[in-house]
Amino acid sequence: MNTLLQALVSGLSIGSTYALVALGFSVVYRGSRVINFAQGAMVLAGAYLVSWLALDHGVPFIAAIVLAIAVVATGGMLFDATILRRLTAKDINSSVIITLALSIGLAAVIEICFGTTQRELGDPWGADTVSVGAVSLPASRVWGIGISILVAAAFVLLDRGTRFGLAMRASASDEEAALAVGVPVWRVRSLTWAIAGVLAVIGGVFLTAYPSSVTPTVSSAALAAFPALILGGLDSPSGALLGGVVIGIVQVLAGTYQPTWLGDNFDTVAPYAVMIVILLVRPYGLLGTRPAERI
Amino acid sequence: MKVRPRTFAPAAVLGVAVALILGACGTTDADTTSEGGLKGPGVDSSAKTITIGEISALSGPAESVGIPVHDGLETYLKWFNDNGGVDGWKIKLDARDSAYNPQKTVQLFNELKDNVTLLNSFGTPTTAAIRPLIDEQKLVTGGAGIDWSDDPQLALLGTPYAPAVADLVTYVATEKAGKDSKYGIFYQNDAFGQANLAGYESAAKTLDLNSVSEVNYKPGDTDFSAQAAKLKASGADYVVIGAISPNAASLIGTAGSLGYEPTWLFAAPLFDPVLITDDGTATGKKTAVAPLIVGHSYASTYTTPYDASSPAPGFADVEAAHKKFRPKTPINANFTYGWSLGKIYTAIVEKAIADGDLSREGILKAKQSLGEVDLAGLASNPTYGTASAEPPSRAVDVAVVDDTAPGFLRVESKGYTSDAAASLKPSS
Amino acid sequence: MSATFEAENLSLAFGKVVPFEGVSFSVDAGEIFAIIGPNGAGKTSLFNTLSRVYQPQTGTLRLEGRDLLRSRPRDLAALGVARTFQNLSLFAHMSVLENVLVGRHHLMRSGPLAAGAWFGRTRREEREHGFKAQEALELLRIADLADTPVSALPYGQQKRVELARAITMEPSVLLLDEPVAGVASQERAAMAQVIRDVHRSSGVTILLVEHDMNMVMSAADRVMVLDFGKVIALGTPPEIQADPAVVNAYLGKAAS
Amino acid sequence: MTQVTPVRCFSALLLVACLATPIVMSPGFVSVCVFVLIAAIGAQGVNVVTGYAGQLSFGHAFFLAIGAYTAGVLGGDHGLSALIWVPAAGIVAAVIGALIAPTAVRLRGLYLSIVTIALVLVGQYLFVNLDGLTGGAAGRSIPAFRIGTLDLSPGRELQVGPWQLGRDQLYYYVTLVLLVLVCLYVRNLGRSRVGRAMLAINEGELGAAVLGVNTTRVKVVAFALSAFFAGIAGALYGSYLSYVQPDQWSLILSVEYVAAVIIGGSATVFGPVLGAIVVFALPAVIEKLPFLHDTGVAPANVAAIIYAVVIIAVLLKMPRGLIGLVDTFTRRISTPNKLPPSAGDGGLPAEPPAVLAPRLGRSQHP
Repeated sequence: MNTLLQALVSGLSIGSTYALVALGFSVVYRGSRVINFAQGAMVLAGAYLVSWLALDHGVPFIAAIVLAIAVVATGGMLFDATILRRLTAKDINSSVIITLALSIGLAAVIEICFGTTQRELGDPWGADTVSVGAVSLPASRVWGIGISILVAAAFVLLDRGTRFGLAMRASASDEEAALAVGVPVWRVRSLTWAIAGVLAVIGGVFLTAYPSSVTPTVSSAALAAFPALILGGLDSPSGALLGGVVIGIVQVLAGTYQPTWLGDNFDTVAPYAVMIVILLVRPYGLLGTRPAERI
Repeated sequence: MKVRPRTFAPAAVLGVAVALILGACGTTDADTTSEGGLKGPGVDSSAKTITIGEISALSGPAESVGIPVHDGLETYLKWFNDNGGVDGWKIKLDARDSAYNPQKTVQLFNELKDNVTLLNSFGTPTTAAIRPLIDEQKLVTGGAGIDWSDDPQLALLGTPYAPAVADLVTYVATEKAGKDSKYGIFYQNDAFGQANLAGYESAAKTLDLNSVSEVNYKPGDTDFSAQAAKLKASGADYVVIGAISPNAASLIGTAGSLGYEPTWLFAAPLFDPVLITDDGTATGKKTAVAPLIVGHSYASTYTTPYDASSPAPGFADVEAAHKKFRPKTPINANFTYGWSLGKIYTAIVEKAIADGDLSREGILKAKQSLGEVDLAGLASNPTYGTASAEPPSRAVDVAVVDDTAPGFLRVESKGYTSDAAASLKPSS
Repeated sequence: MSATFEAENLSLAFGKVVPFEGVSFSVDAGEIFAIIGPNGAGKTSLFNTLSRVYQPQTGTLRLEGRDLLRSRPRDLAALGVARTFQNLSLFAHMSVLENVLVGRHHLMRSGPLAAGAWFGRTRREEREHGFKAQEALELLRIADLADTPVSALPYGQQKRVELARAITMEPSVLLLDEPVAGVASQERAAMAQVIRDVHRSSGVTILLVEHDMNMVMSAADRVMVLDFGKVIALGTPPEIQADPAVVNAYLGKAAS
Repeated sequence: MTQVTPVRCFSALLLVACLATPIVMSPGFVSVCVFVLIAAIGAQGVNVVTGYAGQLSFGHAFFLAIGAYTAGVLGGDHGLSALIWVPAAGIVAAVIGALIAPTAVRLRGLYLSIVTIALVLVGQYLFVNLDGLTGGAAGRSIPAFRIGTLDLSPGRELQVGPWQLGRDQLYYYVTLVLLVLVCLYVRNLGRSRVGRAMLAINEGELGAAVLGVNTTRVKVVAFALSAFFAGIAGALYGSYLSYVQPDQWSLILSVEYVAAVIIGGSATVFGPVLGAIVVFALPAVIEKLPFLHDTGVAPANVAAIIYAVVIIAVLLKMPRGLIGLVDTFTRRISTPNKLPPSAGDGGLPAEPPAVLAPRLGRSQHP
């Protein structure tokens, strides 16, 4: 029972960071109709920037995060404005490959600057642990859950409660129509990239805080967020958040309880297995919408 | 104009025909009998230089080990040439970057093979990809992170992964642990991790240990909550770490947050000083995970830890060369390892020159008749003979992890070996 | 004459939006049957239902006695139904000839393995159907554009390509959704002439949605008028022109 | 009558260069070429499913692996000839592809793409656990290409006239022949009924369906063909590499193949070949640039950055891919009266240069 409870809580904590990364994907998808394969590299860039500022330059942790957000969000907007938008062939394949190219380039830049040896993040929580009954979590993970909930709530407020959110949803559902009624589609699209940058840095912080560390493999967490994204439905931010939590819990439960006949490392594919089953039943995810077929 | 339905069908027929003709041709064994004497691939007798090829991880996921090993090797060879070389011959290093990628390693091997006398390779998956090519070339190859095998060409240094684990577990089980202690292992699920597992299982079987948990992870995983919980639930008192340092740190930290603090066992060469301080040196900032390791962990090693304030004997040359050629890179276990590799390669070349044969066969014969190579205390001396399945050593130094000791390792037992290590056989 | 197309009590709804409701009609073989109505009357939705893109909530739809509601869009070609689209459904990056050849897909047999070898039957088949497609292009006087990518053509010519493609499918029923909409007026007559020629030479049944009243009234055997999703009149062109309900709902507005 | 035209001359030169490469170039370069040729075979698979049929699939690494392991089991464990294991690798991959495809093609657009990513990861999980076939996480060896006495094992060579051909040269010619066959197939497919149906689905699935195209079946065929070429490429790749591990069949590998097709030119015959050259040889070539070695930065990282910039530049400046450059070039060296009709500027499915590839319809012209 305690093991189960612990697994659920651990899953929730890892799932909440997946949720942030998946939300980053979803927001960009709604704005630009592309899966941003560079999201993992943006997560990595965020984590390295925070670590570099906090440890090598003694910038206070919060300030380091804010600075990193400024850099990564600006970078995302610039990438969209100077490269992605200029793509003359508007097919989805080219957009995807362009984000992949960004990912390759960014990873190489990071490796040149920092090498591949692990670094600490420079977070203030260190090895602190929070225990409730038989369940315990590193303090960083508890903060991770809390901040993720706050960020998710802030996003939902922005999305549902403000003019900008309305504009975002309008241009997501029909760019031409939105343009026609005066929605500043390009500005909205830039905003989505900025939001993706914010989410990448915050996700990066909680993926690399103790007991994890900052290493290039962190970008693979973006892979783990794919099933979360699809589970919820590509164009559904709330689906991405829900999907992230589900995937985190599935992964830890599978890791804890995988029977030996399933072989090694079943936990790494369990989220994908769940995703495939759900897609068989609902081809556009749990909360996604079927795009209208036009002729 | 006449309708001319051009098709490529004739070309297809042609293609098939070419394939069939090729199929009808037979290949024959290449003529590999090379001329004896002071001639051979990679030997330039007019300039009196001999080239050692190197394919190493100078970038990519394994660069944190690949680069210092390369630095150590390069520094040694510079120092060696600076001191006159051997018999007027100088040794050149032709280093290439594999980025730890097997495909690239094959390409680079093809680039190098005709122009090198010896090869220094790095890594298990990369060296596995060129093993048939090394065999064909009869090219003597050494390096770090190479899995142990019965190839006569391999010139390894130190104790292979599996016996190193077996020795460490045996030492701890017989000298430290109680009768009813429980054991477990956490390993990366690939060739390297599985070699660790083989050593662990050999020790567990030989000593009839109570092995309660074997957990693994996929390379690239970043969260180890499930693995930590499983180890905790199994109640293992001693846990072998068959994982690279970022993953080891993450597992140990996660376990710590669950209130689970067993004794961690790091078999050579897995104990990495960056687990203890941020830059791996005595002056660096302590890591958050250090308190969970220092004091209740053991490590095995085959290179002597370096302490700048009171270096062990044998480090005099290293320090002198380091100061002259590479003052900026720190001396650590990997640097020492690369340096020692250089000593072995030059010893082989010296022997071959003395025997008057620098051909592939001459180099291989020199390696097989080399006997013990004196590493001046930097690492346990390896022995090379004709028994190709025998590794250069099955012994390790066992140390306690201690943040006041050089390299954070306080050696408790030198040259320790075990029955479990002796019974291990190389992978074919 | 026997009925080819029979619709009975067809209704379609998307949530609260009801494009049409209770539509019944039957089309005789070889007839030119026009459907007219003001914008938003449900004509295109009805067409999309006939061509099985939309699934109606109620009603029956038969083609030569066969229940069409069980067929998928891709089955229609084999059943002899071809259609054109109001806003075109051409493959912009393919050439004119390739577009038209896709129309003959269901008449061809060669599979992926035979195609790769390019021997014998595949080659013969491609050639034969190439000729047929070329004929359709000639009929529409666009044979010289065979290798031009469709995206490089002006709208009027794209309309011709789509009509050529529908004709080359060798259908027994042709559904034409506004074939001359957006076409320059001098070209309209030519298009109408092609449609009449095809009808005369092949005896194909034609269902036509069109705004151009001259064309409808001169070409159609019968006309059905839709308004707000309901049939308000059905009859020969003279009957329709005389129908007061139609005049009110549609012609009146158009005339004003 | 065969006329001598500049394009023909140029093609002939190119052909001679292709044939002479292994003899005149260094073994290292030939080795890079072999990997490029193998990748080009696999890239044609991506070309069919992604270029022609428009289904963005990242599942290629999985099918490459199936091919390599089929080669390992049939050629290695059972000692069969390459005449058997090369086609068998393709067929096994195609059959598995055809079994998976009906489920996958129900999904549209990027949903499909992400499910194919799942295929790669689930594949790696299976390869780690199916020890008997794959050697588990530690990997297994794959036999050298061997037909009768033509044996491409290390240390064997073939005397052809004055030339001694070693393993790398022989692999080069064998893969070149196979690539030519694959290119011919793709070319024929592209101008036939099924290929047209794929292109039609690419541009509008519903539009194709209304014309009578069984879209599900055509997409399944595209997947199976794609898997077939991937299987063959995987078998050759494993065989040339001689040792493979589950780690290698990663998403990155799939991505490289997809990138090759899109950069080179989707739905063209030679685009994927060009793309394979750029993706699989460019980093190796960049790394050789001497000035990179003085910067103190790993050349591989600099190469990665240049590579990323090149990809972005190609996609931004050449919407049709690199094949667009070749078309422009051949048009320029052709005599003016051979000019094909204006092709417009859209990313149309470029055909091989018109003079090289007269099309069915064009021969009807008076």
